[in-house]
Amino acid sequence: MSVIKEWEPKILVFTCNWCTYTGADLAGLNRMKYPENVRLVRVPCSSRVNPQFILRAFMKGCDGVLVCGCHPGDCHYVSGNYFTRRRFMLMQRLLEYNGVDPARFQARWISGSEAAKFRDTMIRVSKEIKALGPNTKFREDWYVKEAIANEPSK
Amino acid sequence: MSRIGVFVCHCGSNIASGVHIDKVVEAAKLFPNVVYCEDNKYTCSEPGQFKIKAAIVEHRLDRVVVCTCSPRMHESTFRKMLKGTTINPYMLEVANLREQCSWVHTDKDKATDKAISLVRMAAAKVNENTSLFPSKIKVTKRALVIGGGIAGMQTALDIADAGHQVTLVEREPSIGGKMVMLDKTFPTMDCSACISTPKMVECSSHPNITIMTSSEVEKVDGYIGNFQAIIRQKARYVDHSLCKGCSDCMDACPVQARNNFDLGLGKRKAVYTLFPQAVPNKAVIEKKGASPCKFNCPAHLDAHGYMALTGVGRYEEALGVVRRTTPFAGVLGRVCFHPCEENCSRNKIDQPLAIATVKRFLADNARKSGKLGKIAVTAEPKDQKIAIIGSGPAGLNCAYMLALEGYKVTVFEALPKPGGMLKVGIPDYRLDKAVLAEEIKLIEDMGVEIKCNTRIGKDISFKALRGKGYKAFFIAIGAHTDSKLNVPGEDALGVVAGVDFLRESNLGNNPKPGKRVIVVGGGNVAMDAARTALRLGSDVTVLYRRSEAEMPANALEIDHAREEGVKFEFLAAPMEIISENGKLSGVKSIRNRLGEPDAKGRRSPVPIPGSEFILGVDTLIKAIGQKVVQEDLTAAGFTLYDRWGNIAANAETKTELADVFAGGDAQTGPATVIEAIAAGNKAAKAIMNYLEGTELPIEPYLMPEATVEADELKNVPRAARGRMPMIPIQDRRSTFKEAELGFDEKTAVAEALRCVNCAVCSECRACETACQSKAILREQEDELITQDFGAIVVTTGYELIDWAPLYGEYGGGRYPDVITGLQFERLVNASGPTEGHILRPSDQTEPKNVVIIKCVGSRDENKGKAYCSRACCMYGAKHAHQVLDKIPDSRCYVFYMDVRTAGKGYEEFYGRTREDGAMYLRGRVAKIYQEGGKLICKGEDSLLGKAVTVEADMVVLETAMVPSPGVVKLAGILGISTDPDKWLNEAHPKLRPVETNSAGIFLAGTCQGPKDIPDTVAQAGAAAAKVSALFSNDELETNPMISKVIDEKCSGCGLCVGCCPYTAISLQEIEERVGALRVKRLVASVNHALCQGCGACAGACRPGAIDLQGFSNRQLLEEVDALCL
Amino acid sequence: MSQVNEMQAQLRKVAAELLENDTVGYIIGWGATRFPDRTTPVFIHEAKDADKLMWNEYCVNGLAKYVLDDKIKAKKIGICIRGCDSRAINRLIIDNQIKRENVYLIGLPCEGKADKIKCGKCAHKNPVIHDVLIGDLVAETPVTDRFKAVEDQEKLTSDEKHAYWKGVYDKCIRCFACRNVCPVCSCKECFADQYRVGWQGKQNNSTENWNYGLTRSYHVGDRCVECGECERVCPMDLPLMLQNRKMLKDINELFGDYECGLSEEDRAPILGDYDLSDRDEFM
Amino acid sequence: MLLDKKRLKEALAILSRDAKVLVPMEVDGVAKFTPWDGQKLPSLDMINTTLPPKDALFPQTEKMYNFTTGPNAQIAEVQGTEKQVLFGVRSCDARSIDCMDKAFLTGTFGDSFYSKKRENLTIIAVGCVKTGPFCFCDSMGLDPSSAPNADVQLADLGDAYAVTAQTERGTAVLDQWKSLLTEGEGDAPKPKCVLQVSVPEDFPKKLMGMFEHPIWDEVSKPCLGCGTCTYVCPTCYCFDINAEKHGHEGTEFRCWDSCMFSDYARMAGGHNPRPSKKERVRNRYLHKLAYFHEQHGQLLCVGCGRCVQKCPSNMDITRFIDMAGEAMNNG
Repeated sequence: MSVIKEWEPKILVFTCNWCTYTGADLAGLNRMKYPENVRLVRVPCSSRVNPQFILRAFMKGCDGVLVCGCHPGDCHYVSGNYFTRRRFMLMQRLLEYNGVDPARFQARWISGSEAAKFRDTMIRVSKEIKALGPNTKFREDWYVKEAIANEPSK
Repeated sequence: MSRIGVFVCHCGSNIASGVHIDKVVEAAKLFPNVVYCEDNKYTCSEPGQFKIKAAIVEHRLDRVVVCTCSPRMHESTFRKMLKGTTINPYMLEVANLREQCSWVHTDKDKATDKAISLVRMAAAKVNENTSLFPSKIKVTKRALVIGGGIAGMQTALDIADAGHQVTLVEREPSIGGKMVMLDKTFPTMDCSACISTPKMVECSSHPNITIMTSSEVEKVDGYIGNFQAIIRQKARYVDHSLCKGCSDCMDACPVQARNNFDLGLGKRKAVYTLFPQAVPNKAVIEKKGASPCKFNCPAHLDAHGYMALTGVGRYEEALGVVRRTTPFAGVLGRVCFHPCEENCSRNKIDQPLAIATVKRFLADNARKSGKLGKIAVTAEPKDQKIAIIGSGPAGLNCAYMLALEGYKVTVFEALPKPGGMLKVGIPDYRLDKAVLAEEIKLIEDMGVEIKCNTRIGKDISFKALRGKGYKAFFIAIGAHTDSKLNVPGEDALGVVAGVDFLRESNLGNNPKPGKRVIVVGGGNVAMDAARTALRLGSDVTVLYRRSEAEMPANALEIDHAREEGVKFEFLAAPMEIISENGKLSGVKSIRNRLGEPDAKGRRSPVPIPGSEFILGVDTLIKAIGQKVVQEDLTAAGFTLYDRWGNIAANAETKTELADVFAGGDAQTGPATVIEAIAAGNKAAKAIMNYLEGTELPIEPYLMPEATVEADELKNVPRAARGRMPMIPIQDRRSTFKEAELGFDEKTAVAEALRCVNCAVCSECRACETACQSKAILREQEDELITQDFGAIVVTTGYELIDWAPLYGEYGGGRYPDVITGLQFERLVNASGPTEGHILRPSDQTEPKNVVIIKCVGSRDENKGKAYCSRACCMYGAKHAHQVLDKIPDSRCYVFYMDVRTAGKGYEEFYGRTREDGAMYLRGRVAKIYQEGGKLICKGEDSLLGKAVTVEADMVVLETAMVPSPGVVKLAGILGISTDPDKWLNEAHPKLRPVETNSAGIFLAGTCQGPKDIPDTVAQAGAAAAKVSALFSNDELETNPMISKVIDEKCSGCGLCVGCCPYTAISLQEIEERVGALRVKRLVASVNHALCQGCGACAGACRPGAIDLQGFSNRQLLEEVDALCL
Repeated sequence: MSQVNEMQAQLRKVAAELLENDTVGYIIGWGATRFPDRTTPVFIHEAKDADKLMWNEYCVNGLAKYVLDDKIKAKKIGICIRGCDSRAINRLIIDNQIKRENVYLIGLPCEGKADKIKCGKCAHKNPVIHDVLIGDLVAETPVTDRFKAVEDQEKLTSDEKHAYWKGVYDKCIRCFACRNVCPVCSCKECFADQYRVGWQGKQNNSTENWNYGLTRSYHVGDRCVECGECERVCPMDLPLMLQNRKMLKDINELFGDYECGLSEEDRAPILGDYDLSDRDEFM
Repeated sequence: MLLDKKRLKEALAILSRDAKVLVPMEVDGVAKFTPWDGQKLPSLDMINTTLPPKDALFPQTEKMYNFTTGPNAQIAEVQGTEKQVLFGVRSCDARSIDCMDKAFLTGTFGDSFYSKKRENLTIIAVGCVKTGPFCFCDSMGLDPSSAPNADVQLADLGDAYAVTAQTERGTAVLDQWKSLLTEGEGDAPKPKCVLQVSVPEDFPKKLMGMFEHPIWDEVSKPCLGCGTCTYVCPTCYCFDINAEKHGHEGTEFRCWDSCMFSDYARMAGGHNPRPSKKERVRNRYLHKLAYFHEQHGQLLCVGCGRCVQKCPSNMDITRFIDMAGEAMNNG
């Protein structure tokens, strides 16, 4: 029996250990439901996320990336998310300028108590990415099995 | 190749019911480098852990993935478990299959796919893990507590009681802080001092506590467990090891200074203890520097000192202060050009103090009462003989100083009388020569021999004097010859030199000037000559080439000359002296205009062509400058002159001959009496250094100038300068009687009391005399003390907002009876300025109607601060209660925004206050103005919606708390942060309220934000507990999941330094090989004790040269890659 | 003699003096090539060679980066700088790559060179820092179209933008000339050379090139001194400043007027700093 | 034989039937050899393409093996070589293929990836009628109007090309074109390069003797260490082998490397025998002008002038040759 699986996006969510990851755990404790296609990568602080991680994810075929951290003023490490804010405000614009649909890369502040916000955000982002379809623009075809033949001559 | 073991947990059915565990296990077995995979019912249980340990051994695993609940739950459990195995605890990753998979998804197949993906990510990450090892840092078990208020005292006591050393640093001279200023504490109405002074005493007597008052933290280096602080012990000018706290010095001190402890409501002395129960109970002297009068005096006479003593009627002591510098009080009081007065701070608000005239009063008063006395020489007599050439003010003062030290001094004077220019230059109507003679006699009485009619070069020579055993010489022959006009006909009969003319007159030789006298020049000699000629019956005109504004003579001298009838021709210069038969007949002059300013800023005269005019004249007196007579010295074998013809000597009065010194006009060219005195004093010290082989300072001890800004004087009552009485004008025109009569006692005292005490301490040194322990250290300097600490607690407290500039509508500080809550505390305090009676500051009457206004500066974003100051509602109620309690028939109105009484017993207290009769009106007071001794408060009762006017006798403003001044600087020193209102930031508002973001630095009390005493004390205890916990170990283990720099990749750009909230990163120089060369360059370096592992630096570093261990770039990129599969 | 020739003569005289009196160890400037319309960086060590220094409209190359080649800096390095080079030097000082006292800056006010693309949006023709000035300061002309091209680009649709940049990065050969000439690119080891870490694959294709180009513009974006050297050196003539100026434009809009390298003590680079009042879009 | 220029498209169409025909064209501002689109005439008037034709034989990135890891590990050589025709190649680029042939195909080890492509390549050269400002091929011993190693040589006669087959494969091309060709011949212009470099006798050998000469310090200083000269060079053939993994699957590939990159010679452990640009520039010039000559008897520089034109610092190999010659003359 072969079932044609519906296409599911791959969504990467960077979460800081102290707020959003905790919020996600709380969503679990409350048995809140959200799509399976989001995967969390835990980092100590959203400021740990190097914007190049996001580029890497897109190249490797990720369909959407989200960076989440504590609300401004609540950073466990005092000021980390202020750096996050600047980095990703600029990176997001740069990506958009380069043709990345803004929905594919987003940032959100979700605290440890905002389980519902976490769930709602995951549901909404997942829906948005699904509507956009697979990331083809920035995926490196290299990694796609079918495109194993040599690159066309330059 | 690594060997990864994957352990999948069912968590009972928690995971197993949502995820196909078997599929996960099968998939995981195929992941790169996974050599073993198994599932467990409960991995976290003891059997589960045992199975992992067994698998590690059996399959030679070197890293582990546990697929279970959230790592926030059990990551540390598994790390601990690994401690007992061959694997480093950090070779572990946890895949969160419960909270973030089985519990949140409904489709079991999809959840399984996700679970596989999560495990793959964890396996990919763990493959890049490295073994990490915590490092140890040593802990210095001594705490530094900054701020000696109730928070600081409590913290210090709690830490000390736990057995650790504490240094308690307080900026003020006593610990105690704000709490001891309060009268009662709400809601229990305990006496504040009664509960806080025992804490102070306990601190001072605790063996583990070192109190450093009058001290501030200057610099802090290091990190948790290992801070190094530099503490500035400010000069207190009292040796606290000797001070007994007896208050003799305070009794002796003549200065009335603002009592800051009473918030300006009372006075205290310049030497003081902060309050009677101060700890330590030792006196300190408040010195802001040298008062401008002293600072700007060439001889640095202690003008402030004798003014202060005069003000309290201690004239003899005051005269003694003058005589520390010179015996010429009477002379200087008459003739000094008093730069002290020019620089008096009162110039900024009204008129300067008549310092010179007060000095004259001191001398005249002593003469009149026969108390001029003798000046005692207490020093041991010394054998060395010193010769002084010239008995002017420089020579005589030098003789005086040397005599005071016991030297044998002979003064040689060419003229028949001693005194130099004082005698032969200054006319009698300015200086009664009897005064001069008496003051010279003071010197002679000290054993100084003055030989008149003995001219150097003629009667004596250096050689001969050396032969007679003189060991040192001071040349102070003055400048007694005139400068030439350099115009044709200058040699005519009837052209005389000003100095010669005055000398003749002063020696009683009665010169006879002609009817028409012209004096050329604009200096004091010109004025003296003009006024002398006037008194000799001549018609006198002064010819000056610039305008009056440029005249070098004293303005007062010019005024007096003009009053007496001297005429002036400004902007005119002689061109030619016209003679008839060799006899002077006229002077041809030319008009000038003022040109561009010269190098000194004085506008030079430019002749106007064709403006020549001729004045008829019988006697022309040249007074355009004096020069040194060189002939006599040359004859005596001394030939060292500078290019102006003055004797060449350096700033220390030394000439090129080791035993010859020179000073006064002879060295500087014509100058003033006080400058000559300064030179004489310097020479005396230089000679002593020469004779004794010492290198003591030549100049008197002098602190930097204490300047007072006009703004600081705005509340000083205005008072006119004492008027100088003079003899009738007709006597001034015709006789040589002293024109100025001097002050009487009443005027002198009133004048002295106008002093605003710029430097606070007047340096009268009465305390030195009074102190039997000899504890006064007049020249003490700040001391820097370096000490190591393991922890720091900041307890710098608060200050009240400076409301005056913000609330012009409340009078902006102009109404004395509008006071702050803290001032009210002092008024109502039994040890306060009114001994506990509530009296209006303006007239010391009891107010019947008192208005209390809350939220002044608080909750008022437009004027003050947005925040609530928390304590004011309660102490506002307390003040209302105290007014109603202490003043019979009084009424008290409280204007409020809200009443906040969150605290045990607080609401009840507020209720009682209302029952007492306090009238609470909701609304702000819009305006206060004074009308007939009442303060009219206009406001609104917003509950009734109508305007309210209250006629108050006194208004109490419950003003906002703001952080203690200097806290921003301190935060910078400590590397901790402040919020926009400058309150210090705690590490976490809920969970880490007494910690800062810098490990090892803690907070307590109001430095963190407004709070009341119970909260402050609770925080103090909390901070102490944190410190004690830190000190309970000899070493600290640091978190190894911190940043690490890869030197080869680091370019030292410093981007990471600014990203670190813990100042854990610094740039350090390293040396490395480049080809054959060794090159030094900067790279970032992480302090492992300070780094908290946030990774902000790693997220910023462009080349990835700084990386976060445990969340490294490789690890995260692998995790990302695995996610995308 | 024309203004330019006068300056060249003065430059040679000053250079000779600096070398003669040992103020500097050598001087970096522009010298002749075989082609009249091209110059090349020259390194003058002796006063007698000072006449090899050129100053004309073909002195296009940025020179600042050469200062980094000298690891020892036994003596001061003399370097000819125009406005753009001076900002580059400041940048290197701010980034701790050189010390001010190790360079002697020979300022040359510049009216723009033959490369109109590089010099077209120049807002600082005069050196903003120098030790000696050759010639007179020239009038600065305000730049009104600093972000014009970026604005035009922003108006495109997402697909158009992607198509545009894909075309650009299809052409890139990853020769790294843009990076190597850039005074802002002072990393010891560029992320793009760290194949083993995974920032960048070594394979050349438009996605990898895009990754390189986008990352580079992000890395330099908050510190770019707008010298235009990257664009000048690109053998494929790619519009690199169009990428770099995007971030500068955003910084200007988000964080206030921003130009880099105008003094030795610039404000902290935008990404190394923060402000509580920064706009928050991530609620 | 003559090929009327009007029939060029037909000629290309014939070639396109069983091969990918690469022609010089400016695409998006970059002149390079690009697959003929069947429509546009190739830009045979341009002197030289920006990028050389070496990509046809030696792509910038070339997949070599696909592999899988894990329990069922496999490895497979990447297949898929097609016939290619390089049309409109200049003498310099034709010579560069000769150089690469020597590098890749001689000696004990033949590069199979290169040789497969080479076997399937037909070179149709066209003689230059004029030279560009950076051309100096005749100084390097080439004739701008003749490429001896091409399969077919075209000579531009104005309206037509004189067509000469130089190899068997060339004869086959002429066969294919039979219907288009007419009898005849003519003299094409014989241009000389404007840029003349005097290469002293025994230059390679003498240059090798100058390894420690101060000249390297001087010439290397302007170098930025970028890869432009090597990437636009038709004869630079250095490559680096890397693998990209994606889970269990992966690809091994090679891609151009540049000896001018600072990390080019760096070994595992960080030691770099060519730590500064002096060593790197020396290595490149010596390789072009001496080492290769020593091994293969010819210079590795074909005088195309691309590096001279494109160097961001305007470094100039011709100037170096002159300077080195001068230094040799001065002993």
